[in-house]
Amino acid sequence: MNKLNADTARRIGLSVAAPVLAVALSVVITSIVLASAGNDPVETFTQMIEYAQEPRTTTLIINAAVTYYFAALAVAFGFRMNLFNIGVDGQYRLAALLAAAVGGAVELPKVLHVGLILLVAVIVGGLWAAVAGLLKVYRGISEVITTIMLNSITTALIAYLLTADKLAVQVEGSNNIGTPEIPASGRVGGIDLVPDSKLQVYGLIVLAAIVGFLYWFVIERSRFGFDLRATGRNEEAAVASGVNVKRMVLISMAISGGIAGLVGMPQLLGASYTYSLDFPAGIGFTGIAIALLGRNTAIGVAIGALLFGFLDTSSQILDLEGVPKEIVLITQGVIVLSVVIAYELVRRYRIVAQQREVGRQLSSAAGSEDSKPQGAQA
Amino acid sequence: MKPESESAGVPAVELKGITKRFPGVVANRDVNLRVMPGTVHAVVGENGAGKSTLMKTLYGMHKPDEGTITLNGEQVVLHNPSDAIARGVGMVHQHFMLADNLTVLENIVLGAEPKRWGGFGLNRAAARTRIREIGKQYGLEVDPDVLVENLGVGDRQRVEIIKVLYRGARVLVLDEPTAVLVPQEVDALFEALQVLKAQGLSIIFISHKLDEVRSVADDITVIRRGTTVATADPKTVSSRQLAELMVGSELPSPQTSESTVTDRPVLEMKHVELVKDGRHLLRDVTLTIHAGEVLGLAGVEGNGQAELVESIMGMRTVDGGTITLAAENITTWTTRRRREAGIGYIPEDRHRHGLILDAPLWENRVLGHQTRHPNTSGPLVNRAGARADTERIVGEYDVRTPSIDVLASSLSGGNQQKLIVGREMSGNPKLLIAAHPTRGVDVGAQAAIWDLLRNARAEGLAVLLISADLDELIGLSDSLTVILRGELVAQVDPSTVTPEQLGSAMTGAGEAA
Amino acid sequence: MSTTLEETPLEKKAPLLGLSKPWRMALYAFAGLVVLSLIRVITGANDLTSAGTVNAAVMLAVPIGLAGLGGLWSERAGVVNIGLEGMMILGSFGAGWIGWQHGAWAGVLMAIAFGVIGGLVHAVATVTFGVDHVVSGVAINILGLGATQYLAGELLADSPGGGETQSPPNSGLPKPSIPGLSGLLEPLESKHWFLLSDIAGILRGLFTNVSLLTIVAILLVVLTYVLLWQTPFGLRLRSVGEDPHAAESLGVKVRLYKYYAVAVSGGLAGLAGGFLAIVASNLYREGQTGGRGYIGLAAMIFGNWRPGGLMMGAGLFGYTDAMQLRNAVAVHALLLVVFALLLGLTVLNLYRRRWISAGVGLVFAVLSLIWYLNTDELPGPITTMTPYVTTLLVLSLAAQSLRMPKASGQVYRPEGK
Amino acid sequence: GGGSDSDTVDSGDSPTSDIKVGLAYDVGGRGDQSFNDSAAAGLDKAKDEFGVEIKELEASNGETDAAREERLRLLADGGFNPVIGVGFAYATSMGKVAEEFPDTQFAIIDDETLAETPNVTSLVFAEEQGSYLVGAIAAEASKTGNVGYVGGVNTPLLQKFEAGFKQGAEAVNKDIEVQVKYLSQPPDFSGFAAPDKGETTAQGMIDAGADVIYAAAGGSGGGVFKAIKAAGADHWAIGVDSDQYLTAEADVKDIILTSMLKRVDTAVYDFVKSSVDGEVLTGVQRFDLSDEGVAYSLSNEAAIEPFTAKADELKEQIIGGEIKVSDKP
Ligand SMILES: Nc1ncnc2c1ncn2[C@@H]1O[C@H](COP(=O)(O)OP(=O)(O)OP(=O)(O)O)[C@@H](O)[C@H]1O
Ligand SMILES: Nc1ncnc2c1ncn2[C@@H]1O[C@H](COP(=O)(O)OP(=O)(O)OP(=O)(O)O)[C@@H](O)[C@H]1O
Ligand SMILES: [Mg+2]
Ligand SMILES: [Mg+2]
Repeated sequence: MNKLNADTARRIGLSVAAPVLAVALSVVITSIVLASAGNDPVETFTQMIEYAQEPRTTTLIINAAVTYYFAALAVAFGFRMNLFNIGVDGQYRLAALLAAAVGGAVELPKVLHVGLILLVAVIVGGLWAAVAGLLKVYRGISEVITTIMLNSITTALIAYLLTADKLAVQVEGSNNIGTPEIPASGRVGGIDLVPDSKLQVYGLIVLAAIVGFLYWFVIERSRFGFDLRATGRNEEAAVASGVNVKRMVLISMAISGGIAGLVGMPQLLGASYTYSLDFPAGIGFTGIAIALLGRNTAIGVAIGALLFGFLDTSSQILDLEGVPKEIVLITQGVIVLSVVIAYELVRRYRIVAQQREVGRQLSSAAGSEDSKPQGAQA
Repeated sequence: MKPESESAGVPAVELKGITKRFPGVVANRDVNLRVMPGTVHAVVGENGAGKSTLMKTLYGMHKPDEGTITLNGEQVVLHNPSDAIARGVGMVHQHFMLADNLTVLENIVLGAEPKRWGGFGLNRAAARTRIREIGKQYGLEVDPDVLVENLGVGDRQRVEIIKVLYRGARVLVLDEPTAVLVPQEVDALFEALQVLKAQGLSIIFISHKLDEVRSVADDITVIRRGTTVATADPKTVSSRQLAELMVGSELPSPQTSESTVTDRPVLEMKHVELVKDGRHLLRDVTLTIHAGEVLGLAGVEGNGQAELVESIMGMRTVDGGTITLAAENITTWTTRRRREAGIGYIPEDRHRHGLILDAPLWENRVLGHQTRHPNTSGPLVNRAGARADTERIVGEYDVRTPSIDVLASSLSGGNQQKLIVGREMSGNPKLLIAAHPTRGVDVGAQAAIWDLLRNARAEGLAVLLISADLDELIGLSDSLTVILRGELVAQVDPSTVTPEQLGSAMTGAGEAA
Repeated sequence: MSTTLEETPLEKKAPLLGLSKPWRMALYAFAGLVVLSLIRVITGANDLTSAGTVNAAVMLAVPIGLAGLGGLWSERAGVVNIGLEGMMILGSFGAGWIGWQHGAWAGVLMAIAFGVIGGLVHAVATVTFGVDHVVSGVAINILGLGATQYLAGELLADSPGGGETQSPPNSGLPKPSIPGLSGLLEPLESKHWFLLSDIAGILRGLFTNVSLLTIVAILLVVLTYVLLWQTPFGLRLRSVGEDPHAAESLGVKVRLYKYYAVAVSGGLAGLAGGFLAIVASNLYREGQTGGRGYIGLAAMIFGNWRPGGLMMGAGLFGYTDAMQLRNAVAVHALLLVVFALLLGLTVLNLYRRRWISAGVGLVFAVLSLIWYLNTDELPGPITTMTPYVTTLLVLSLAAQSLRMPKASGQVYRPEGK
Repeated sequence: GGGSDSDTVDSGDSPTSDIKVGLAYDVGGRGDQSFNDSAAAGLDKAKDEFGVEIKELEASNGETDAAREERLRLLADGGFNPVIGVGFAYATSMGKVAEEFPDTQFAIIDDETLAETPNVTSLVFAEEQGSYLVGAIAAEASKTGNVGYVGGVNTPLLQKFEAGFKQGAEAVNKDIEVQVKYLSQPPDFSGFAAPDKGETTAQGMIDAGADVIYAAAGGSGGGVFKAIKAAGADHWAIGVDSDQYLTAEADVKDIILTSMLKRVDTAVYDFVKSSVDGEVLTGVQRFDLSDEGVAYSLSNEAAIEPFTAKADELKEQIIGGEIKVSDKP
């Protein structure tokens, strides 16, 4: 019995060990790179940490994380059943554009207006992703290709739609071009989450939390989630168990896209109120890294998002201090790698430990075991 | 039992005090084995006794934690299979080791390729001739240029053996080679073995079919719980004695008690057709299974059994005919709906279709019953309910496991199978499809599974039984149907037919009575 | 990486007119050319088959093809390589950085070297540490970008005519032509005769101003086929990607072969990047690869993990990309090509009694015709979609009997580990 | 890190000033051989002349307004004044930050939406005017009556170049054909960094009859020049932003007929100078033909000589207002 407790104790210990090891690994490697370019690692890290602790920066980090969180969840949802949705990037940009266009075109009571915009975003994202789903189900085309292609197609499509004679308005004296501004009724105010910070945290952080919870609940607790994970882990067994895989592919692709549709919303409803040329791009790809970093779990992804938010934001201070800010990219890459490597190392350690233990048990229990066979031989 | 020292001369293989540990288990503990040249040496033991592990050690796939390997009197250390191959040891694995997407030729020559272009190119021509030679020599003919995925199990088995012979092996390890073969194929294999033996090769032969063992082996070594417990002389020892050595239990034989067949049809298939790219996988299949009846489906693997099962399960949509379950036409139903209507399914390949290996037992219990109490309530998974019921299965069906939270992959084959059987029996099904329910399962577990089938049948369950083990098929079935090239070609009476007759019916050789 | 579904083979069974594979291919190609030529004559969009287009198409196809070839090598050994983009970036930087100081060829070598480094990182992660292939690949894409930007800051910042985001120009490589050929064919091409001029144009495009590196690239495709499918080395490498445990049981050093494959994969991706920085343009520029690594991956899948098919995929992409960059009129004419293509496939589907596919095809055919007739040019942004849409179109129409190496993407752990 | 090599106060005998200038680049940053470099040149000139301390920060791809905001804020916070934002992307963020730091003077290039904000100076250019002139020159130089415009990325800013170029060309030859192509669509800004695509496109235009091509495509221009060079005699390229006859690779420079000069460097220099002198420029500072803020270059004398007369005549008319150049294509 208490041996069991000892086991669990060690298991917990090990599961903590992995992340710690990972962070340590990436800090070391990053430091080496820094030092090689004649920058003092210690100083650099302290600068980053201190900067991150300023209320203003903390807010920025959280805001960045909120956006990343949606992106990573979208990717993770696909990964949970072995679908690789590289198309989150295209999905959220198209969704944001159309949502912005609709939001800027109508006047509605607050809740309805916001609701409508979010709905449009989710639907557009979902449908756009469903295209990949359909092509996979009915034409057997790998979603990897389709989503890659759709990303580029999206870019062209947006360029086509984002012109003065279509969805956009050209503000006089501006070289930017964007959709008409969303009126106040369609905006989501910020929250003073971080004490004494001039900036506010995106109001949609609440939505992020909700989506995160739903993600966990659907995947871990619902029948649908069970089927989804089953398909991801052993498709043939899932089919035999009555899962309609084609339908699952379509639905999960659509859901993944629907979540992707939300990626642009904090920015759109909380900051820019318009989709314009300088609307943030490429978040979908960051999302992939974060999803993998967070091992496709709601919590892990949240931590990953904050980590990436922190690194991205701190690149600014590095630039100011004359430290090459590209170091941040390197760190991000290294972290993603070292996390998985750390987990693998811990896994192996666990096996070795187990083997030793078995060995010990035997040397003690050997005597009693051996007697029976002899009897049989006689 | 005969004393070790009788057989003279230098043993071709001598394993002394082999111990091999895996996380959580000691697969082998102080195992000893001597194989004389020009003999067939059988190794028998329960599932998980450590037979395959021992052989993998001999084949250099892993190093023993303790003990020595001696080949032809010379003690050796085998770092990898190449070392073993170089010393003339060859192994046919329990699970086929063939790459589907490569041709037979490519599979055979892999690692020992004939060269051309001055050692740079792969000489397919030379390989073809060599393979044909071997084929003739030992009666193991296969077309070198087909993709392995298009081969039936018999042919795959042959390819595996050719692979070994191609490398000029002198010691031949066969790990359960007959598990998937029909009698005729088994005989063919044994003939080949005799030829090999005559040429002075040593053969280590693993099987759970003890009659087989006694008919082909010159010596027998019995392994129990990872260690050698006895050697036996096949001429004198009886299957029962062997079984007792292995498990200390009686050797069960599948015998149906008095018939429980009712006149209530549960499953009816009428003129079912299944066509793929113009080829008929199933042609005009018509059969009926009544409540309390076990219908045995005999056939050489790859003659449409899988397709038939998948049609009943709704995993394939039939191109003609109707399927009725308890008077309801289910032809167009989804797999899930059919399962809900009361079809249980023990799949042929438990790892592919039966289990999620990297999921805990209780999740595997939910699999296939996602929509039913006690696993789920409404759209949600009812963890408590599912876990409780898993405990029940583990108890009732004697699944040997530390807990229901371990991954399915950590269970031994037999126990995995028992879990599946228990799962498919729960939620009292109307129809049970049992494909090779005892394949690779040791005698103990076998008996248990047979009893389960009998009891369920007695309670009015209709069973479609598919098995390559003809004794099992004949012993359990109330009626037998033979399937050949997607057609039901013969009805035979299990009470009168012999395995040999059945086998020839299956191969289309001669019609059985 | 992705769930595979029951796929519907088209050409596989019942080969057309019972021709053998190569002849069938040739026949299809010729038919395609005839259609193209017809449409050129009808629409007067002479750029459809002009030497310029073909030449540009090759230019644009080579980096994608090389990247795809890299993907093929590693996936044939069972290692999925999403990191191609990152390795390409490394390659383009290596070429740009060394190229301007020590000449183009040195640059090419450096490109390969940098790519190999990227590949080795991937190999260490996936083979030695058994990390999920996609994770490692994604990480390498980030690392490749970060490392090059970082190094550019250190190594290029104060270079003459260079900067933190671009290298100084290098000398580039010679682009020989078959002497006299151009003079011979040009008149014929300019006649714009049916078929003859098209053939002339294509030949001229293929055999004039061909960069040496392009020739190398094509040789590499052939070499890859020979190495992987006609040598023991290749057989072992592929077996590792199909069933590592079977390979292992025959004494094949699985990990070693995976290392070979992934290193080569990196080298090829690096070379693809080098091509951009030496031939396509003669300097390294940040963002130069522009996602070609991913396109290469797509081309590989398009080509069914076969060098031949891969070449077709890359070629198709290069051709349509050249088209959209060069000539809007021709792109508009492509609508008619699409129409013809769809019509042809509809007929084929009817012949094969695949009613649904036929119906769908027909609908789209009519749509594209209507679109063509009611417009006389496509909007600028829309034309830039051409290569992507075409790829998807062809994929969804063509046979879907794709088959990836069985063990691709699976983490390999030796027996008893 | 653009800062690292240049953020120390000058030493030695060169003049010093206690003014600290902060400059935030657009994506690409110093060394892009284009727009950003032009701003950098102006900044360096000011630094050398007045010994001001400078700090340069760079943008990263696809970043959010929040990030740009933070960048400007860090500079303002760090006591840098004035703070310059290179590119219209800074409009929104500068609007916010300018309010937070009323005592800091900001300047933004290529945007005048902040005209109302007192402490923001808008440095804008009449690109359409300069493009009009090179358009006219192109039409004059063209023997085939067919000219091309290669834009880097399809944005309203680049469309101003296109608009001017077309009008200018048509002013000289009303039935001239103007081929137009943008290399990429936002947010894909690779069109400014893809010489290979530039070359392919130019090649296509030449095959379709064009003999003069205006490359408003940043780094991709190099490709256009190559294509023109390969096309041989009587084919001309027109550069953009800086005088590319002076900066382009030696083997192609001779085919660069002229360049449409957009003096971002002057704008930056003038602005810094004004704050050094104490009467900082405010409001909207428009740079156009009249003040040489935009112009066409004459450095390829032999080549440009035959066309200067007509060009200068048109220039006067534009300055005089007889010709109104629209900035919409
Ligand atoms: N790679 C492995 N890792 C961990 N445990 C293993 C491994 N291989 C075998 N085992 C365990 O070692 C024991 C012996 O396995 P082995 O396969 O040798 O039994 P066997 O006698 O071949 O059984 P069967 O008759 O079912 O083939 C089993 O408990 C099995 O679970
Ligand atoms: N175009 C190709 N690209 C890559 N591999 C190929 C190609 N054509 C054939 N192969 C492979 O090369 C090997 C030898 O080619 P060969 O044509 O003799 O065999 P094959 O099975 O007839 O090929 P295929 O299936 O393409 O007809 C085979 O394994 C085949 O799969
Ligand atoms: Mg075994
Ligand atoms: Mg062939």
